[in-house]
Amino acid sequence: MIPNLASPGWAVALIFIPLLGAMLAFLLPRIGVTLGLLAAVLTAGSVLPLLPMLAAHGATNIRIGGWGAPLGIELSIDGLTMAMLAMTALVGIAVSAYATCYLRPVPSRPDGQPDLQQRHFWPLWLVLWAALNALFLSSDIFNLYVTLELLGLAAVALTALSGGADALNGAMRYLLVSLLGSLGYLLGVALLYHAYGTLDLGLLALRVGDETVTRAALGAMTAGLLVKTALFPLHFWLPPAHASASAPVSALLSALVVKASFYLLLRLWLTLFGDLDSGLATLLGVLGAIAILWGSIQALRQARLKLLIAYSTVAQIGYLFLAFPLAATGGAVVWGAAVYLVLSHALAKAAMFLTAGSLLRFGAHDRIADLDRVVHRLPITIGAFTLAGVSIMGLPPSGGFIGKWLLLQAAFSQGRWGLALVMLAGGLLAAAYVFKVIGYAFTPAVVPHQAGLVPPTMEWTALALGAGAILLGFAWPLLWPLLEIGMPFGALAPDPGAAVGPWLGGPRILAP
Amino acid sequence: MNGTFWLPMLVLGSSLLPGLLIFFLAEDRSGIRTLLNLAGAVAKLLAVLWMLWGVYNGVAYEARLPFLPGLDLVLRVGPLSLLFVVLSTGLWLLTTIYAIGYLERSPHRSRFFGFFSLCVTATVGVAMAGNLLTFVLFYELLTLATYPLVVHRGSEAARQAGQVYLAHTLFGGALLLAGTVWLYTLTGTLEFTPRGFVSHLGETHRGSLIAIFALTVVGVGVKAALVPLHSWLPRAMVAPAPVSALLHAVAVVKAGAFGVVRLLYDVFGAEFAASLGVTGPLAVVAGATILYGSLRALYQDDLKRRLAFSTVSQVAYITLGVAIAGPLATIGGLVHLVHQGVMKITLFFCAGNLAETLGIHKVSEMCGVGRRMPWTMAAFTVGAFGMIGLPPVAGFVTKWYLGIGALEAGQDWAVYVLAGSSLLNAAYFLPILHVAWFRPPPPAWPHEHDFGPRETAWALLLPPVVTAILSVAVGLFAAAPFSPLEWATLIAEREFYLP
Amino acid sequence: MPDTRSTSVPGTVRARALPAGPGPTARLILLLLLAAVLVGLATAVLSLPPVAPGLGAVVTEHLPASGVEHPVTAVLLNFRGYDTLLELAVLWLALLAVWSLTPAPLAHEPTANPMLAALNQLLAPLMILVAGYLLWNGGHAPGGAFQAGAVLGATGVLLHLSGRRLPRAVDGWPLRLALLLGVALFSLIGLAVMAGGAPFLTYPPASAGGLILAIEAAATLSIAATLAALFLGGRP
Amino acid sequence: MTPASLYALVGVGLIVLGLYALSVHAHLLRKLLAFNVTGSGVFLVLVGLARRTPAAAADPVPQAMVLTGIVVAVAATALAVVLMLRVQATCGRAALNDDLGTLEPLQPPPTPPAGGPAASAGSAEGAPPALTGTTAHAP
Amino acid sequence: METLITPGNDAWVAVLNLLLDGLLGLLLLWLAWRTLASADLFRAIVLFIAFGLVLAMIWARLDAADIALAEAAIGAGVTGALLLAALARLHPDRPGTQARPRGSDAS
Repeated sequence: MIPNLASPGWAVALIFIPLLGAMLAFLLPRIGVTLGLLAAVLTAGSVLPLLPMLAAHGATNIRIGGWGAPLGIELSIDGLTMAMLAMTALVGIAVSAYATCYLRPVPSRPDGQPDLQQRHFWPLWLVLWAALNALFLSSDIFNLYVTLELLGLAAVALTALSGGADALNGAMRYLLVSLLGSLGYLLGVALLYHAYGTLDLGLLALRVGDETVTRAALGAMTAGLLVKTALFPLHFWLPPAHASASAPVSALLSALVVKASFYLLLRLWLTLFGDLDSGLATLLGVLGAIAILWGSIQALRQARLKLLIAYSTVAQIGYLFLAFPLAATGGAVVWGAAVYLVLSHALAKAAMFLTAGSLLRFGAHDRIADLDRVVHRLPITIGAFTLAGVSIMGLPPSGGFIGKWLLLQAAFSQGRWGLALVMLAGGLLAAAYVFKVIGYAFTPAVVPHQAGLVPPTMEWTALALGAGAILLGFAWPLLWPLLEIGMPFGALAPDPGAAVGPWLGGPRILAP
Repeated sequence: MNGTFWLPMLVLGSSLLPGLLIFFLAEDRSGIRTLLNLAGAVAKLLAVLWMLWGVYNGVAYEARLPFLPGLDLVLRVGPLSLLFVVLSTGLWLLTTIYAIGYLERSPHRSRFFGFFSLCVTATVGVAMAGNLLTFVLFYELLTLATYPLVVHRGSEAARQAGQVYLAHTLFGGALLLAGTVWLYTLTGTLEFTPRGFVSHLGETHRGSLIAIFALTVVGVGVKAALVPLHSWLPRAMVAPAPVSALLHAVAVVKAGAFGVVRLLYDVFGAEFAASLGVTGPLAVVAGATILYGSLRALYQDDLKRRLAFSTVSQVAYITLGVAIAGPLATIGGLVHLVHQGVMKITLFFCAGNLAETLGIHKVSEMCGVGRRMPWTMAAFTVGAFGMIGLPPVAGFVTKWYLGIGALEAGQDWAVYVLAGSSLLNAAYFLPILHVAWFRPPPPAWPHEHDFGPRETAWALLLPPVVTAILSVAVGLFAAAPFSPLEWATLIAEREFYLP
Repeated sequence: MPDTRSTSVPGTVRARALPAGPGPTARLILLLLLAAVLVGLATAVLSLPPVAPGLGAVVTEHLPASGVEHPVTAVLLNFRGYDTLLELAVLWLALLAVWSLTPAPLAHEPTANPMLAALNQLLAPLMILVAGYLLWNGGHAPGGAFQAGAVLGATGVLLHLSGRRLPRAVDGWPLRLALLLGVALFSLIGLAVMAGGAPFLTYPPASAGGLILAIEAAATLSIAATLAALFLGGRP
Repeated sequence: MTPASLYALVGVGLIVLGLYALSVHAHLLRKLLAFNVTGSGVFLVLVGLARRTPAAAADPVPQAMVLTGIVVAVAATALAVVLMLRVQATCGRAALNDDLGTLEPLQPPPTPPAGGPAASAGSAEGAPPALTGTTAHAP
Repeated sequence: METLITPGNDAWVAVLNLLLDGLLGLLLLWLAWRTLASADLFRAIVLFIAFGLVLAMIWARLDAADIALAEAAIGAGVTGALLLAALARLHPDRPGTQARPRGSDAS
């Protein structure tokens, strides 16, 4: 069989291009930056061929080592995986471009070696990217544990890279929390393996029943993953870690890493634990609601921009968990809304942190009250922040609006007034803290200070991500058929032969 | 077929595209900026007139874009939407000329004109929205586009005003969104249909329909500056004059009033709303707003704040006319949409002229200004007479139709409200005229700019004079075929009271 | 950011007392919570059927095709080889993270401790022999890359403690290459196999044993280097 | 209490012990010990439950999983140790500090331009950051 | 190490095995508790190494020879060494292992 590159097997390239890139960048630090950027471009590019392949074959499984489900490990690609891979590629390529300028401080080292941060950022970031892609692709629960661990350690190392007391403290707490979460997840894996004799998600979905061991596994795995997703009671580690890391790293943490554990929880819920009528769905909904209110109020109280954005992440994660109680009767569209919120939050939050980085480079501080007339000294940065803010607030025409509209629709049709009220209040509170920042962008600071130089690539990458979050608002008719490939939200496990969504019929844009 | 698709998009794009381009223009390229602005305005006016002729002959213009499962973004141009589109397009052309003159030396003009064009795009979008979802989308876009203009000066006061403005409008937007989604879950469609698409629900959902009406009307009422929700308008006067003129007197406030009209006629249907018993309270609130606005205007020494409170009361005429829901009252309400726009913009232009040329902001400083700037004050006087409701000027036509409509619908109290408010209008406009014309001018004006032979720059003088002439023309030739009154009667016949 | 990482003894900031632990009520809540976890897990564990379906039978059925006799090594390097590859990546990542955090604190000068030096003379060759045996033995008996790597790593630590330093020439990229060897070789073999159209990591049955041994050898070397470097605690 | 799941129960006991110690002790080294104990507990559950298979074919898959787990645990512990030393070097104690977030940012507030560029992040002569002054408790 | 529970074995050996497993389990739990609750850090680490060795024995009892080797070499050996080195670096002014005043850094 001639090695045709379009065969699904080559999805593995998504994991090994960044991994090998990281190794090369580690081996030859002097040219680490160029190698890193090249690997980033290649990885982002290798997501594209998957799209037509997915459209042609529908959801596909790749048998690593040729051994097949019970014995070997399988990777699976369906609509949900594709969306997550595309999200990671988009945010990844933007942050990579941003990092090339952000991390090169003024006096580079005399002996020509790139600065310490610059040298280690690229290998760590590429390993993180490989771990993300591996996690999205894998459909074997123990393999997911190893990717979770790889992801956690890489994220901690990146957080600690900026070296300040805050960053190291945040990184330490993040490491402990991340390891604890992974162990909780592993305990769940152990229980499931010994109850049903297999590690593959597809087979487990057919064998899982409503026994006490499944509930214990559900409890352990959910607890572990909630710690890593920083849902309300377990969110204490997120703001210090995300705020003290350097700007491109906090963008990666808030936009991608937190979403990976949410994706995993969603995947487990859809395939294994969905129809267990445990009260967990309502519990997650309640915690999500509290997270929205508490996170937004905390964000409003912050005096520093990066802490404000970090608390905004805590609030927006609350929105994602509202989908659990609503989807019980709401059906696949509610899950579609949750995924849509994940995608638009990733783009918007990454844009926000990148703008925070530009403002930090511009004024050497990120105190909101002292943003000295940045609206016309850095128009593109504030424009990006506003576009991202529109999506975070859920105002039309952004992706956040689509997610919020569909969740509101489910809440109203199921008569859950409380959730609807929380969503609206969350939107208003988000508007309060976003416009608090934009308002101060117009006014002069108490003590005017002269400006640092902000390279244009930093501003334009942030604007591109912000515009992406807005364009998502119009992309639902394009993305929904893609998300439905392989029926990830259907009750059945993703079977390869699933009928392909009307995606093949071609998008109906501006039909005259 | 595609002609009817591309025209609405052209109307939308003719201000969106120049707006986006202007954002990236350097500050000193004023030539290109003016060209872009005027080209956009003229193109939009031509497209609108083309559609005016088309709609008059019964052509249906519609553009549809898939947006959500089962919901599309729809731009549909009917007689009602055209009324508002013509108003905002015409006045946008005049205000652009005015703004170019007004902002001659001030900084950040690219940013200003960029957002200015986005505002008009949103206003035209609100007017042409074919269903409630598109309406909500452009309604929120209008908030986002006007905020930077309110905060344009960059002072702490401007920021505070901006925060108040946002608190109100975003709160309204959230309520409107909640009502819209709730309605969609009940009816399954949001398309504007002439006699409302809610009546088939009947008694079963009476409670929730009333709640939805309350949510959506309050959401829209914030921008229509109905009494409890009006306090953002006077504070938004901190914005530069062109912003106060076009946006806070015409575009934003009218979007709110237009929203009330859409809700009452195209969502709930006049009869069904009356049967729900919601039009009564709405009429009372409108009446209260009329009186309250006029009363507050009496005590404002700052000219623009007085005009702002006058706007609060005048816009409530539209809501009153529509809430009374008789055919004649509806015509009165609809036609006031145009009349109030034309008259109020004249007043704001004159206020801007006074501020820009002589540095006058307060009524007490306006002694003898008539001698110094006769043309401006003449336009101001015409506008003031219109507001009071003296016959030749447009205001009289509205009050006449509202009065007859109220009597026809048996709502006698409305006539007393109208009479009372006319008196109050006179009470706060005539002193201004008296001070301006019959008082000796002070030795020196606060800080006078010399604009050469004419009293002020031509770009500042031309617009108010033109709008003053328009106010009189609309009043005199009310019966002419394409006049606002005729068009309002056509709307009433076609859309609201089908035979 | 100011480079507060001084290479001197790290105590640049005055020591501070430990924060107080949780109060009595907090401990009570904690105990209750943990009691619930204990009971939950215990019932779950006890509720499992006495005889488990396990994958043991499937493994033994496919063992001959795996190119190795010992089932655990077969699972580790063939059936679930992808896990092991990622695990080697985790180990390398940990090292990368440690190196990104801090340069190695000044390793205390070689303490002229004759006892340790003498002990090393004896132990080092012995441990290398044991490591080699474990590596070779992994194919058909308990043993394999990790255990051999650990023993070899321990040897490295002992040599470091007794004052021997890596020669300057090896310190640069050769060390980095040794650290990478395990993951790099495993990935490259996995990808090379795909050229023949087979899915990722499908060893051709004939040369499976040889390939696994090569991977094990490379893994042992890089695990040993990584564990020793981790013990050092920073960039050399 | 069949002998088969005896070790699994011991594992559960270890997990609970580890979790208790992890949340009670403030010193980071003790937290690391607790983490390792919890990890061993989970591994014990993983292999302890495997003992229920018929004795002839001992199930190798859990053993492979635990081997991977042990190596991952070592890697995590090594990283945690170095991070702990760095935290102690910069924050003065080998424990988590919650009050850092409210600290004034490292560089001094923007002095008027005449006072030299305030924009440079932190004074160059490497003076220890503002930590020493603000949160010095009695040692 | 002959297999544990085979039908042919008589009850006496089964009880013996149960006793041995019980004892090892209890020893492990006791060691864990002592490690986590001991006042002095150095003592805690040494107990942790002992814990690792007992755990290695339990792996052997569970027919997991590979894990026993790995646990002994990596779990007890490398981790123990790492922690001891960390302890030494934590208090550079108080070198090495001589007993420190009790409770110097007790929780």
